[in-house]
Amino acid sequence: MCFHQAVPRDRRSNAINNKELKIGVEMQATAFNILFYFTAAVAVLSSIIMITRYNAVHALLYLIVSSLSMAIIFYLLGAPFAATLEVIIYAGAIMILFVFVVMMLNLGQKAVEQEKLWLQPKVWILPSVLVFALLFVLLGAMQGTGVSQQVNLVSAKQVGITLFGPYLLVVELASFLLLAGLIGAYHIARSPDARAGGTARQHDIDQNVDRVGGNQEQGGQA
Amino acid sequence: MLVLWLIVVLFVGGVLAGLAERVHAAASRWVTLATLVVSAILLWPLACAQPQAFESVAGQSGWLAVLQWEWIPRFGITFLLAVDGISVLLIALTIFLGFIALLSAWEEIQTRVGFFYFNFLWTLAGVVGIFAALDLFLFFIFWEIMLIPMFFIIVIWGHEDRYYAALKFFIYTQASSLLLLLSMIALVFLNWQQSGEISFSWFDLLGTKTEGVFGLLLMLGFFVAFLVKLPGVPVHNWLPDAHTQAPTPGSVILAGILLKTGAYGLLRFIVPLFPEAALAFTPYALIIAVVSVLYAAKMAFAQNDMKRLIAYSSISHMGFVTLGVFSWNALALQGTLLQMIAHGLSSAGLFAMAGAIQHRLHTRALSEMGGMWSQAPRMAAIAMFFAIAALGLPGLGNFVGEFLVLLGSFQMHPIAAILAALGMILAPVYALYLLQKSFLGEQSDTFSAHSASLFEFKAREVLMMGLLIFGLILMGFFPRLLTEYSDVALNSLQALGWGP
Amino acid sequence: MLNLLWLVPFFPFLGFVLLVSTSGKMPKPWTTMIGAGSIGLAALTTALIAYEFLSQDMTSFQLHLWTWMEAGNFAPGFSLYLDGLALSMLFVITGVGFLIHIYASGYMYDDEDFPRFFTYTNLFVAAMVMLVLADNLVLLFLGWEGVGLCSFLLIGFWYKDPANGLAARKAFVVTRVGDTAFAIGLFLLYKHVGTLDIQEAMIKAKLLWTEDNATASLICALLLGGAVGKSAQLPLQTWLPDAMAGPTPVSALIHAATMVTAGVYLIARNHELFLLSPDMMYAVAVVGVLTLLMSGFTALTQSDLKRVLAYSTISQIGYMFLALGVGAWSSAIFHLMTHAFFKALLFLTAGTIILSLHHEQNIFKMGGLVKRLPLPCILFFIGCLGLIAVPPTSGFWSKEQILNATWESSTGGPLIWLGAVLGAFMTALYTTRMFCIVFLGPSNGDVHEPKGFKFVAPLVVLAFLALVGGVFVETAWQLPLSNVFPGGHAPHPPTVIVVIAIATPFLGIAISYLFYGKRVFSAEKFANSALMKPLKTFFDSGWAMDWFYDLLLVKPYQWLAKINKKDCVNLLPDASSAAAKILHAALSMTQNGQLRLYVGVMGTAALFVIFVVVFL
Amino acid sequence: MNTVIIDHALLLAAILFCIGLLGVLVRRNIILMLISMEVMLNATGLAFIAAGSYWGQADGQIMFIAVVTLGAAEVAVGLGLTLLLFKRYNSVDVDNLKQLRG
Repeated sequence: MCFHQAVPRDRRSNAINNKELKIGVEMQATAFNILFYFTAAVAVLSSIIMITRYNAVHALLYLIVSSLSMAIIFYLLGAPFAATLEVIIYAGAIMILFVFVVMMLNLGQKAVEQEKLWLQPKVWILPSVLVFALLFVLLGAMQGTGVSQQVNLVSAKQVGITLFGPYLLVVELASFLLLAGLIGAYHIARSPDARAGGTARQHDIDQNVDRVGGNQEQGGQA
Repeated sequence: MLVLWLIVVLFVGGVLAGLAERVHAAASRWVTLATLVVSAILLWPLACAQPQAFESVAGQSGWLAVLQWEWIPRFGITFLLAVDGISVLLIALTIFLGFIALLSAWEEIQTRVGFFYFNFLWTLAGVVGIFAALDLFLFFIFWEIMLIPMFFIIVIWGHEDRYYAALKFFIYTQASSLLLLLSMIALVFLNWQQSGEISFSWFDLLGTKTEGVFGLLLMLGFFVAFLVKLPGVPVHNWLPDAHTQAPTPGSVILAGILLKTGAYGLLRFIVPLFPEAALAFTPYALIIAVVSVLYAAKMAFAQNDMKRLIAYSSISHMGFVTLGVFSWNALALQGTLLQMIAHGLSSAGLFAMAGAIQHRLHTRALSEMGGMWSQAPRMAAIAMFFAIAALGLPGLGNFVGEFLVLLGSFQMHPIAAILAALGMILAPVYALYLLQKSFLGEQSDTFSAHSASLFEFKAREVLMMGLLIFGLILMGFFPRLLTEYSDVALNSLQALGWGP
Repeated sequence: MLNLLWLVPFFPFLGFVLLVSTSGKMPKPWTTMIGAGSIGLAALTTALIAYEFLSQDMTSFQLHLWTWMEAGNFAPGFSLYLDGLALSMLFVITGVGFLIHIYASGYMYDDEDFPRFFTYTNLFVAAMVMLVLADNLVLLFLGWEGVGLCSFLLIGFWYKDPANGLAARKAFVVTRVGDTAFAIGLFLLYKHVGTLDIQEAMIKAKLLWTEDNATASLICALLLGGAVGKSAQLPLQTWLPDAMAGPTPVSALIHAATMVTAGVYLIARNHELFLLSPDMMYAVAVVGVLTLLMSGFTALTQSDLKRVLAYSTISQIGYMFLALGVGAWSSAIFHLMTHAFFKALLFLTAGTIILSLHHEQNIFKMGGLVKRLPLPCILFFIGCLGLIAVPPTSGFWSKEQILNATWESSTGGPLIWLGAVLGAFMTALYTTRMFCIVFLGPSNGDVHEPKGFKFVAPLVVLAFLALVGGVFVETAWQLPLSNVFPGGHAPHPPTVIVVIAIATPFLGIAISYLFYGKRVFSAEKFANSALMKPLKTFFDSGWAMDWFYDLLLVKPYQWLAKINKKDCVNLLPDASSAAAKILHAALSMTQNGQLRLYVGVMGTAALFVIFVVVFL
Repeated sequence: MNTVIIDHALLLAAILFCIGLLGVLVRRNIILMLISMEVMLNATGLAFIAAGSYWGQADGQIMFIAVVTLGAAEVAVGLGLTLLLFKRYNSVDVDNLKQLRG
């Protein structure tokens, strides 16, 4: 009954039977395994629902659900530090940023109708074919042993030691990356007049930007 | 050393002519004239060198003024300039046609005169370099130098759609010279493997054994490059366009000299370096030659544009050269050389005539001309002379060349010679058609507006044409003046190949 | 004196150069002086040389001027060779040429291109003399082509009318076909014999080949091809009738006396080669007979005076070819000479008639000129007698020799003799028809007779030669040909053959006189009867040869040129540039700025890479 | 005590990655594209963690940290750009960004 070999998935709808596959595994159904498969199912389901939502905020919420379930899975895989990180940074910081931006743009009902226009069923066909092909290839790539073995816990201490041991440079790089992201976001998001250094000719620059913006628009539309 | 000075004078003259325009518009013309006179003077001692002045280099007799400097020792590239009977004749032809082109450009080129003469003299220098260079690398450099200024001449001073023509000319020649470069390098490597020391010099490369398919491929690389320049039929399309769009002096140089570089290449590089491969390739080369002669003659008859007609006639005449080269016996070789020189003179005359008509009527279409004999009898008589020279009337240069080529090639390949002899029938068909449409028949209305006096040939043009006519008649009645000179070189070349 | 032989070609060439350099600015008297004078000087030199040559009865004389070409062992010289044959030809060219030039100076006087005419004729005579005096075949080829060029120039003399241009080009191209055959013959001869010097080649050929050798007959066939082209014999004769577009003195000089006989001279000069292949001799005879019959019938239906004379020229040359074919070399040359006399006479008198009728050439529009143009009538009559070969005239003597020789020779035979006699009958028919229509019958149109010494003197001399020349040459002093040709015995066919040969012309005259002179039977009714109508048009168009050649060669070539006006080989480069453009258009479509397209493409690419990595 | 089949974790990561990619490909709203990208990043993080736990090394988690920092920086800049896009075209349709075509 145990399907060790990767089963070729050819259509999107069989993601559901994928879960029975896991539950069917005959090894001792410990609470641990059930929990793992359950959260995996939650994660997959929330992701699918997320990409099909018309309203951006609903999508965001489902994303949060998905990242929380991911946190649980991390924990089950013996990476408590990663789980906490996931919850704090992902669910906490990034999702909040998203919500903040979505709220700022307050797209409202008009955006929802537009989404409906954009998401015709026929739009889904081509990308899903591509995605399933990718999935099929990835599964083909994973020729894993299929045997379950002891999950060894990697404590936060251990992560901390290796982090500032051999991976010191990675930390530096990560900090650089964040700095770049910070400055970039700050620079981009500044309002035009602030960006132009607030000199006296501020007024006509705005005119230029708007006029150019205006032309751009006609240009864009034409 | 003389040859080196000759090339340097032409290069420097070009630069001076270019600068002279700033001094005074007409100055660059006189500077070019001076350069040509100086180069003629430099050529004089070479031209009348006594037989004993000929030395033999690496077993090849008949060489003159051999100059060898180390250039890139690492690759065995030497600055090797040497001239034998054939090269001196062709260089003399180049300088002579330089005068003719200069005379025809005297009034026609008005815009950017300095730059024109710069290009003009650099093309001449490139061509002289080709005829003198015996180091394959140096030969290739001159091969490229010759091409760029010619491209500019067509593109800047040409007629209506000159860009297309110039670009086509450039791509054709450039692509084929790539082939030339590849096979040149491969040949040097082959020689390196066989003889152990690397050298680009023609004398050393003569020794390489080039049997088998590899030798054939190398030979084909050279052959295609020279066939494009010649031009042979499958790759001839650039010539009619380049000629119709080039200005008159451009056409004169293009037809008079640049085609000869292809023919010279065939003579100097194909058979001596690859005797077995050339022998194996002969049947196909003969087919190309015969098709060139007949197809181009038919195409010439079909043209309505005067310069295109003359361009196709050039292709037909150069078909005889290929026939002569691949028969490779004493008669055919001498015929090839005479055909090259005679064609240089007669096609230069025809193009100068077509240019003069276009300068007056602002059209090249034969359908719009007619009956110009009554308007300009002297011009008409000269045009008739060149048309008749082109169809190979005995007593003029072209006949001697054609007859010797046909006689020589008949010994080796009777069928090809007979088919090429049919070209003698098709030649008058288009030559007389050209005469009939332009000078005979009723007077067309395009030039009734012109007064007769303006239309007639001026002294300058009569001088130009007179030189060419004198040259052709001299070659027609006294070909030995030229052949006496090139005999030694031709025989030594002939010994390299095969055939009686 | 003999080594001044080079003066004979040099004088006309000098005349040509003088007239060209002044390019028509020379006053008319001067032009005549130079034009006719140079030929006169040439004739004088020929006479002096002939006197010295005959008095010392030399066999041949060689004068080497300079070596022309030299390549390997092929070194033809620019050298002259004089023997009996060349001398008699010279006499015809310069003598008759001079008379024609005098006549032309009168005839062409009021033409605005008067100097240009003499320029071309001088060049022509120079080239013809070169052809006759050449000692090697390449120099002969030079004269051969030079003569062809001058005939082109002179036919197209009145260049304003494109029809003349067309006729000139037709003449040049058709003769050029013959010349190419001749050239290929040269190449073949050189390949086997190793030299093109005529005398040497003949000796070597005799040593190299025995009788009936294939290569020898092939070479003779090619030489015959050349001769046929130039002398307008059967396959290539279509150009001569159209060549009448040129001025009449030209027709007299080129298309009657000298150029068209070049073919005969060529075969006579290479007679040893022809002797080596009897079947080629037979071929020459057959070509001669067929041509003389064909042109005889065609001349009967012509309405243009000059075209009648043109077709009669073709048939008379047919007789010469017949003589060559049957091996009667000297009688061929003899007939050539007599033909030059009376045909030049006929053409020039025709010129006078045409001039006096204001350029009217249609014989049916002339008539009753016997009273109004008495002198030309008499001269024309003498010419006709010569042409028909009535006993006393020179034409009779030469044609008799040919007919007798045909009867007896191995390559001739009774059948060909019968054809020749029928030809003689046809000649009598159309000549009398022409004479009666032009001179007898009702007169119409006004006439003014061109007076002047220039018109009369040459005609009288020619008439005298036509009448007495034959007898004089036959009896008093033989043509100096005995040492040139192998001495054949004089032919003595049975007397009944000779009687028939003499009688047929009279029969012809009688019948034709009844039709056209007395108009007892009406010629028109006979011509337009059901049977004769299609035959008449068929004959009129020169046995539809023109139409046939047009269909076979001219139209296909023009069609081939028209369909391929844009060089089809040009499609290759244009196609490659078009392909480049299409490729560019296709690629630029993918860069349309759609981000999602880019993501999709990237995804596919990643998929493909992983697929390759994983599965391959 | 708790054992899990590593393959299934990787399988889950693959599935999530594909769903994220599907989201990016399908949606025209730039925010939703960013969100889908977050899912993809999460999936890769999961793969790293799974490998880390399989080998018992901390490297997996360190890579996860790197992935998260990358995600954070990327989202920050992405949202900044989205604001600009919205200000320019006052719509969040990614297809408006067509000026730099071809």
